Amino acid sequence: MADYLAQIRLVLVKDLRLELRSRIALGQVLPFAVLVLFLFAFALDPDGDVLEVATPGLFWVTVLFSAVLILQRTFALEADDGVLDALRLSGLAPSAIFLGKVSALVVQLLVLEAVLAVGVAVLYDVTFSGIGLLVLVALSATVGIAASGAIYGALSARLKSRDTLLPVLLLPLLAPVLISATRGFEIGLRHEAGGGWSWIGLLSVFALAYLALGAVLFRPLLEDA
Amino acid sequence: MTNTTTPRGDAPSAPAPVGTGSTGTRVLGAVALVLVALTALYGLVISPPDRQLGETIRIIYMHVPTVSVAYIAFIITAVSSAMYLWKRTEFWDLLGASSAELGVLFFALTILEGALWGKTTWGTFWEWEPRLTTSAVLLLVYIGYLAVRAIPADARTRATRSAIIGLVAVVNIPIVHKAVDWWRGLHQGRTVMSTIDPEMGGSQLVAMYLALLAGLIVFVWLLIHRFRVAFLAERAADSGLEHAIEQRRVEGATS
Amino acid sequence: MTEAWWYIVAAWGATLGGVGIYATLLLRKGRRLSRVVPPEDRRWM
Amino acid sequence: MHHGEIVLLRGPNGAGKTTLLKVCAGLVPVTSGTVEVLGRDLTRHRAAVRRRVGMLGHATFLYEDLTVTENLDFWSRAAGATRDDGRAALVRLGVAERLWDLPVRALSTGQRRRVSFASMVCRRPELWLLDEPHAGLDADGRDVIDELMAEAASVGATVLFASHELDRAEGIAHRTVTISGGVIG
Repeated sequence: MADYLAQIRLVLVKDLRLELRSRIALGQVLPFAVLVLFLFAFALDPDGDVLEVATPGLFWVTVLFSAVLILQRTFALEADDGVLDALRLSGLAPSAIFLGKVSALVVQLLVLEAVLAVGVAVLYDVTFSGIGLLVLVALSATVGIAASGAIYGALSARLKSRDTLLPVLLLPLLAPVLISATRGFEIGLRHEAGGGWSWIGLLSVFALAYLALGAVLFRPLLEDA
Repeated sequence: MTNTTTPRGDAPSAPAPVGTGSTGTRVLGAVALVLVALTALYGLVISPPDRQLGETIRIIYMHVPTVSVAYIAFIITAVSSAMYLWKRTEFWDLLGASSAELGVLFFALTILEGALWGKTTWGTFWEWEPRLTTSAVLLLVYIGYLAVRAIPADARTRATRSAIIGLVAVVNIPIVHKAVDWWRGLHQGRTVMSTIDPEMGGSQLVAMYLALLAGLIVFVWLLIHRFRVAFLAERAADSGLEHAIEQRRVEGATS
Repeated sequence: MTEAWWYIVAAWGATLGGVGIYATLLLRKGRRLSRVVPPEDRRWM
Repeated sequence: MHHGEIVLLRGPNGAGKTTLLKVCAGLVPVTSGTVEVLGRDLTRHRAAVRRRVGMLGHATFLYEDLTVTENLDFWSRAAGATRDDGRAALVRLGVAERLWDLPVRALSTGQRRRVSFASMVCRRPELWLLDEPHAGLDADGRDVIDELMAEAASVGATVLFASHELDRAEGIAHRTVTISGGVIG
C-alpha cells in the first residue's frame, strides 16, 4: 500500500514538475481563462446585473474550457517520443498512473479556479460569501472534471484528431458537473438555505464513479487504446 | 416502415444468398410489421383522446417506445463493453457498436417527437423539460462514441476505445438524470411523463403496451441486421487488408 | 384539435419514416457487403 | 535463449526485428500462438515479465522538458530502484555531471541516447531488448554500450539486440539469429 501511494506521488510530482518546466497551464491556459472573463464582460452588459447573476455559470464554463486545454497539453506530453511505451514498461500500476495524473490535474485546476475567483471578484464585482460551501463544491467538481478528463484525455492522446475529439467527448459528459457546480455556487453566493449539500453529493458521486472507473479502465487504456 | 421492414420476399435461388436476412429475421420482421400496424390502429384510431392531454397523447405512444428502446440499447452497449474488455472477442465489440448506433437513432427520434409534442403543448419546439434535456445531453455523449468508432484503427484498438467510452457513458446516465431533475425541479412545469393519467383507460393502455412491444421487436430486428452488417464490414476490411499486405510483400520482393 | 393532428402525424411519420429509412439503408449495405464477402463468412444463411 | 547469452538479431528492414523486440516486452499484443519470456507465458504474466525486462528503442523514452536527473529519478523509482541507482547509471554511461540539470531537449542526440540507456540500466533488467543500441552514438559511447552488454551477460542477464552494424555486433554477440519476412531462420 505504501508502495502504491508512493507510485501515485511519483506520477503527481513528475506531472507538476513537467508543468513547472513547460509552463503551459500557467503561461497560456491561465491567461486564456482570464481573457474569457473579459470576453463575457464585452458580450454581456457589464453595467447591468447580468454578469453578477450569471457569474456562477460563466465561472464554470471557463473552467471547463480551460480544463480541456490543460488535458490536451498534459496528455500530448505523455504521447511524446515513446513515453507511453516507457510508462507501460515502467512497472507502475496503471491505476496509480491514473490517480497520480488526476491529482496533478486537480492541483492545476484548483490554482486556475483560485485565480478565476479573484478575477470574478474584481471584474464582475462579486462578493464571495458562504466560503465553506463554495470550496466544497469546487473541490468535488474539480475531482470529477479531472477524473473523467484523464480517462478521455488518455483515450484521445494518440489520435491525430485529438484536439477536436477531446471536447466533443468530454464536454457533454461534464454537463451534470456544470449544472451541479453552477447551482452549488449560486446557492453559496446568495446564502440560499439548503439545497447546496445535495449538489455536493451529486458532484461527489460523479467524482467517485469516474475515479473508480478510471482506475479500472486505465490498464486497457494504456495497453490497447 | 411498411415496405422497408418487409422480409425480402422469396429466398433467392442462388446457393449463397445475398444480404443479412435469415429465416429468423424474416419471421421477426413480419411480427414487427403486424405489431406496428396494430399500434397504429389502436394508437391513432381506436383509443380515445386523453382526459388531460387530449389528442396529443398519441405522440406519447411513439415517444415512450423510442426512449425506452434507446435506453435498452445503451445498456446493451455497456454490457457488451464490459464483456469485450473481459473476453476480448469480436462478438461483444460489434454488438456494443451496433447497439450504440441504434441508441443514437432512437434518441434522435425521441427528441424530435418531444419537440413536436412540446409545440402542441407549450407552443414552442423546445422547453428545458427534464426528460428532453437529459435525452439531448446523452445523445451528445453517445455521438462521441460513434465519432471515435469512425476513426480508423486496428480492430483491437478501436474496440478497446469504444468499450471504454461505452462504460464511461453509461455511468453518466443516472447522474445526468438526477442533475437535470433537480435543476429543472426548481421551475417545475408540465413534463411529458407526469401529465399522463395514471388511470389510463383500457384501449389507451393497450395502445401503449402495443407500442412498447412493437418498439422492442423492431429494435431486435434492427440490432440483428446491424450486427450482421458490422460483421460483414469487418470481413470485407480483412480481405482488403490481406490484399494490401500481399501487395506490399510483392513490392518488397521486387525492390 | 385539427392542429394537434398535424403534429401527431408528423411525430408518427418521423419515427416510422426514420426507422424505415435506416432499415432500408441497412439492408442495402448488407447486400452490398455480402457480395464482397465469401459465403462461408455468412454463417446465418 | 539462455541466461548470460548475447544474441544478435539481424535481417533486412521491415523483417520484424523491432516487432519481435516489442512482442518480447509485451508492448504488442500476441495475436496468435504463445510467447514465453523469462520462462513465463507472456499473455498471462505480462506485468511480472515486464518488471524484469528493459527495452531501448528508437524513441528515447524520456520527458523532453524534464532534466536528466529528474528523468532518471522518475524512471528508476518507477521500477523500484533508488535515486542512487539512477545516478550510478549516469556515471557509468559517461554522462558528464554538468549536463545533469539540463532539460533533455537541450542535449545532443548522442547524449540523449546515453541518458535513455542509463534509465534502462538502472532498473537492472534480466532481459535486455535493444533496438539499434549503437545508433547515434560516438565511438566512445559504443564501446561503453558493448562493455555494459558484456557485463550484464556475465552476471546472468540475457541480451537480445537488433543491429545494422554487423561487424561490431557480431564481435560481441554469442549467437546470431536472422529474421526475414516475419520468419525466424
